[in-house]
Amino acid sequence: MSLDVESLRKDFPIFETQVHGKPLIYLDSASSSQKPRQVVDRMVRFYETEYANVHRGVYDLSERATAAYEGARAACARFVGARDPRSIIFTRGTTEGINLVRFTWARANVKAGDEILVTEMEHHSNLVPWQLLAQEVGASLRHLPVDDEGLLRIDLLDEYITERTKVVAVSLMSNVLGTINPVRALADAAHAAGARIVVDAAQAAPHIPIDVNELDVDFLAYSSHKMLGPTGAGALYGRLDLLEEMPPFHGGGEMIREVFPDHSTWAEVPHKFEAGTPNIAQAVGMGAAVEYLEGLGMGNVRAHEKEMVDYGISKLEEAGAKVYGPKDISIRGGVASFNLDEVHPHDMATILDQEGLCIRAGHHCAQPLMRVLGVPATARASFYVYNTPDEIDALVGALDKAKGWFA
Amino acid sequence: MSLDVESLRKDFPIFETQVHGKPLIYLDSASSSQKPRQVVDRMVRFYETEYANVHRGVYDLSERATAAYEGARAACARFVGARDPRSIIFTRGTTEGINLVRFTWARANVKAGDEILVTEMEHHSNLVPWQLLAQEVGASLRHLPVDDEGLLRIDLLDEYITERTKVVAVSLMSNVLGTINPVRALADAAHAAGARIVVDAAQAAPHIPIDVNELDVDFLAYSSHKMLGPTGAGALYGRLDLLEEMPPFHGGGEMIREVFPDHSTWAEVPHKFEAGTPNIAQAVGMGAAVEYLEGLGMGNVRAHEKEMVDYGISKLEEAGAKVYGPKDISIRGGVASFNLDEVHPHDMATILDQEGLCIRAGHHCAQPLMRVLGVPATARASFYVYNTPDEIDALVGALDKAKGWFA
Amino acid sequence: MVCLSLEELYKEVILDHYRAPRNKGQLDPHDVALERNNPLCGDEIEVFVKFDGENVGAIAFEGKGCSISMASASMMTEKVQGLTVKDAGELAETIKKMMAGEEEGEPEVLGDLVSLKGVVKYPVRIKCALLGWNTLLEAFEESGKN
Amino acid sequence: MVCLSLEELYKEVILDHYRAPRNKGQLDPHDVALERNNPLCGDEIEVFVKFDGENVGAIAFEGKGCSISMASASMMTEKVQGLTVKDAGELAETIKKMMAGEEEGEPEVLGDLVSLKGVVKYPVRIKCALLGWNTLLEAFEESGKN
Ligand SMILES: Cc1ncc(COP(=O)(O)O)c(C=O)c1O
Ligand SMILES: Cc1ncc(COP(=O)(O)O)c(C=O)c1O
Repeated sequence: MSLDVESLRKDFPIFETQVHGKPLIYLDSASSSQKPRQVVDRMVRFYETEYANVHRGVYDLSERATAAYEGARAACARFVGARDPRSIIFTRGTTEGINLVRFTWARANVKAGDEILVTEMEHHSNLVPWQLLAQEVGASLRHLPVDDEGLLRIDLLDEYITERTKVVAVSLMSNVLGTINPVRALADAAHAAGARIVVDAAQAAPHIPIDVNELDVDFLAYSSHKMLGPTGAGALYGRLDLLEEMPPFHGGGEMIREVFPDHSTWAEVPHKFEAGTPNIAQAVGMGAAVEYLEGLGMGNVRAHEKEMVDYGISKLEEAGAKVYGPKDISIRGGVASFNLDEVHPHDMATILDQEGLCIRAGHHCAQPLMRVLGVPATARASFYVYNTPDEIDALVGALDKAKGWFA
Repeated sequence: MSLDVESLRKDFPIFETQVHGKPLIYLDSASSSQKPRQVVDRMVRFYETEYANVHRGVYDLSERATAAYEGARAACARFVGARDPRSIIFTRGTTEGINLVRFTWARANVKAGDEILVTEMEHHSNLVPWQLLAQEVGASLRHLPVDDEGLLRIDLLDEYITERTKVVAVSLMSNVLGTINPVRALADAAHAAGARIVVDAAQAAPHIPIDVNELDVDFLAYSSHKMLGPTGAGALYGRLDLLEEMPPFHGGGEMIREVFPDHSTWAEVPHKFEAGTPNIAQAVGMGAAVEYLEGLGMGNVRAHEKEMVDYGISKLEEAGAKVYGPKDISIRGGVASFNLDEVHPHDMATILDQEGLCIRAGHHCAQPLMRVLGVPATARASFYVYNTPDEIDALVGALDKAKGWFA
Repeated sequence: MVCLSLEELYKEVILDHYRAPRNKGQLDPHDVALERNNPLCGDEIEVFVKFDGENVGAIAFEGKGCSISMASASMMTEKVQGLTVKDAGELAETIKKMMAGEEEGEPEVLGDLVSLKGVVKYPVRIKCALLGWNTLLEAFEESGKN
Repeated sequence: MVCLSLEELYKEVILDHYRAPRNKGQLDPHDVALERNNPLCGDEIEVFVKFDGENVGAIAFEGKGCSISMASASMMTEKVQGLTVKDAGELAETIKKMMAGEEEGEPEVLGDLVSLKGVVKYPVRIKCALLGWNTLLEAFEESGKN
């Protein structure tokens, strides 16, 4: 069974809008995805019939809201293969998830002289938090190189992971190259050295099936808004034993057990990490997005994107574009970053916009990787469940037109 | 002109639901408010016609989303009298806002031996962050006492604010006592001592007009979900010069200017403090809530609540309840915490729920204040724009019934 | 299965034990005494046990709190008195599972306690109903008898 | 007011300057040279100025980037050459205000530069259009001439 794209597109009201009088062709899902009616409707229903604050209310409405919120936690756990919903902390998104690990587990465990291993392909969200941590505690950063094909040099792991390594921070899938990284190998190497592995799954979660136990990772963060869910939500998976021993993050309501004037004791995991009124409706919406994706089947999602990226790369190359990242689509997600000699990526994005085509141009929050690739910026088309080969044809047609302008 | 409550209630679809077969009477808005159609519809429209990630997209859809997001920032600035939208940072809520100040301004400025002044009536969200900071840097906490009427002992300010005081953390309105605190006097005293004042406006923002310039405060945090807006959003006002000199909070996309392998430089305020994809739709929804409240007029909102709390207190006292907090409604918001000798607050809330009445029972995230009041818990009814005197009558009727069970 | 409305639950069982708690007060002498509280609602309880070989010889409780926590503790003391520590511990575990919605519980075994099932619908109140039972289990553990 | 479609904007003005930039290259000797970049899109520019009393005697630029940043810099060099530093500075401020949507700008004064207004609709591209102008203003400041 594969995706019935024509029919699922009807779930997305935004495809009825026009841009500059042209039908919308949205090829920027790696930045943020569109939302199906089912997800938005779930939140509307929540606000209109079940809304109250969670956890603290004795009354029925609050119980219903709490059940919806905790049900979403169970869905987010299941989605990444976590066995216990308590190992899921709700966040605003991947960036907050990684920063939470920085401020809690990492500040308690990384000391002066320790090393943090990141990779040359990390998104700023999985790099800058570690820079800030390193500066704060006096640790240092190392950067696992990327080869010419856009793959991590895991052959160098022995050299890059040492007994001083305390954290290995890596993305499961690159938002620029599309590379799907061999996280299990990195996890094994990290663990053998006594380090912990923190995985940025912002790109992976929407697109490939994930199992935190198979990957054997310690922390894994992902965002709702890239996987058909609302903005303002995300999940951080953490190994329960680590979560239990970690200090809290924000102080406030909900995360406490007992509060005295000068000190406090903490609530159980995961509440210890969810201070204040949480993003209740957004968590519920994220749960609905998980259910929508489960309905499609993550295997089918992945299969569709393989086809799309395969077709996309070949068409872009035919059009004379240089496409970055691995050519082997078994280790590549639905992202195609590219450049045309003739047209600067920013001009390209502006010109394509006139045709109703949304693509991204810039450094994609990966400035260090841009330097490795030796370019100031790239254009990027990214594909999701609602995209069709026709849209790739439209993209290539519009590129030809842009080339015409500059010819 | 006053509020036309009967007609504005029609904006709130949840009042068509039933609880245990009874019409919903929602008296827990101090915990979280219900949402008008206008707010929810705005977010639906955003997702259905304008959705894209903000700031980074070259295409039109992303520009529209950015305009909606930044428009909401301007609304949130205006709502508290801030002259420059750049002085507003979007957060998940009050708790995150206060913790942001703790992790940035305060960690850079509060040193061992310094003092932090809080009050005995603070919500855990404006107490626990300061406990954690104090423990971290070796500062100490002092607690400005509350008198028998539920007012801050500002006559003791000279004693409690010293040259060692670096932060004064106070709520503009108490969620338990309803007290509206003389924040301007605290700000003046703080500034005279060279300290900064951080204001928790979680309860005040929904209920009373606020002007950060008149109050002369340095930081002020408030939450969307208590003021008719969505969950997952909040605003932190900060004085621009302070925001500019403060270190960033989370590291990640959007908050950077340039990223090198080992260090980075930061974006302009407020983006420096908004790492990663923000809670875009929630900020837009919060902006819509501001507009809804502006439409009602915050003066009218305040007038309605004064009437409600006046009536509520007198009815509760007639019913034999002990009501906490000031009796002078000119310095009291729409919150009535109370106890009945005969019925424990938790039993009360359970029994009232059977009548469709939602009230809160517990410590209201203010355990230290409960100890000052000498009670383990209280019941609390809180009022908002959609509540009517009839609902207070229903509350008192149900209390009589509960007393009957226990008689 | 019994079905009670909230009013029946309160009037028939809870209030009876709340107004006239059984075995309330200090127990002296005792082998173990343990105090616990539920910070979320301020309920406090202290459980006293005197063992008779492997059995719960005598049990009493002190405390203050809502009717559900006090009534549940009172019912508990009636129920476990004379049981072996093992059986009392198992009963406590059954009650916990019942409150978590994981087990139905046998009416014959539970007796009055069946009424606590009415609380399952109010998850926030479950902690009230279990405060006494959890304290008992901890007391057993502390005494080394479990 | 002129109204140009994006295609016209590109074809009539931008691409002309992009393909055949005026005053591109090093300027030697110069009184001031300043390099700036736009990290968000990687555009880089260096502006060279040689003063002639209070006037911009000669100006040139080096750089790489998108057509809008390069064309805008090229138009800028044409426009400010020979102006007093004060007038050139004022023109730069006018362009900035025009791009911020705060000012319409006079077609007579602006000439070709009017075409940059097409960029106002693309806020992300405004930084491209202003890179040269902002660098010029900083260069004036550095030279102490402003
Ligand atoms: C006085 C006060 N401060 C802070 C908070 C925390 O707000 P939030 O839960 O939205 O972060 C609340 C509400 O719970 C409150 O009433
Ligand atoms: C690989 C990667 N990591 C992290 C992020 C940050 O996610 P968010 O912006 O949702 O916090 C993104 C998306 O922007 C991403 O693509």
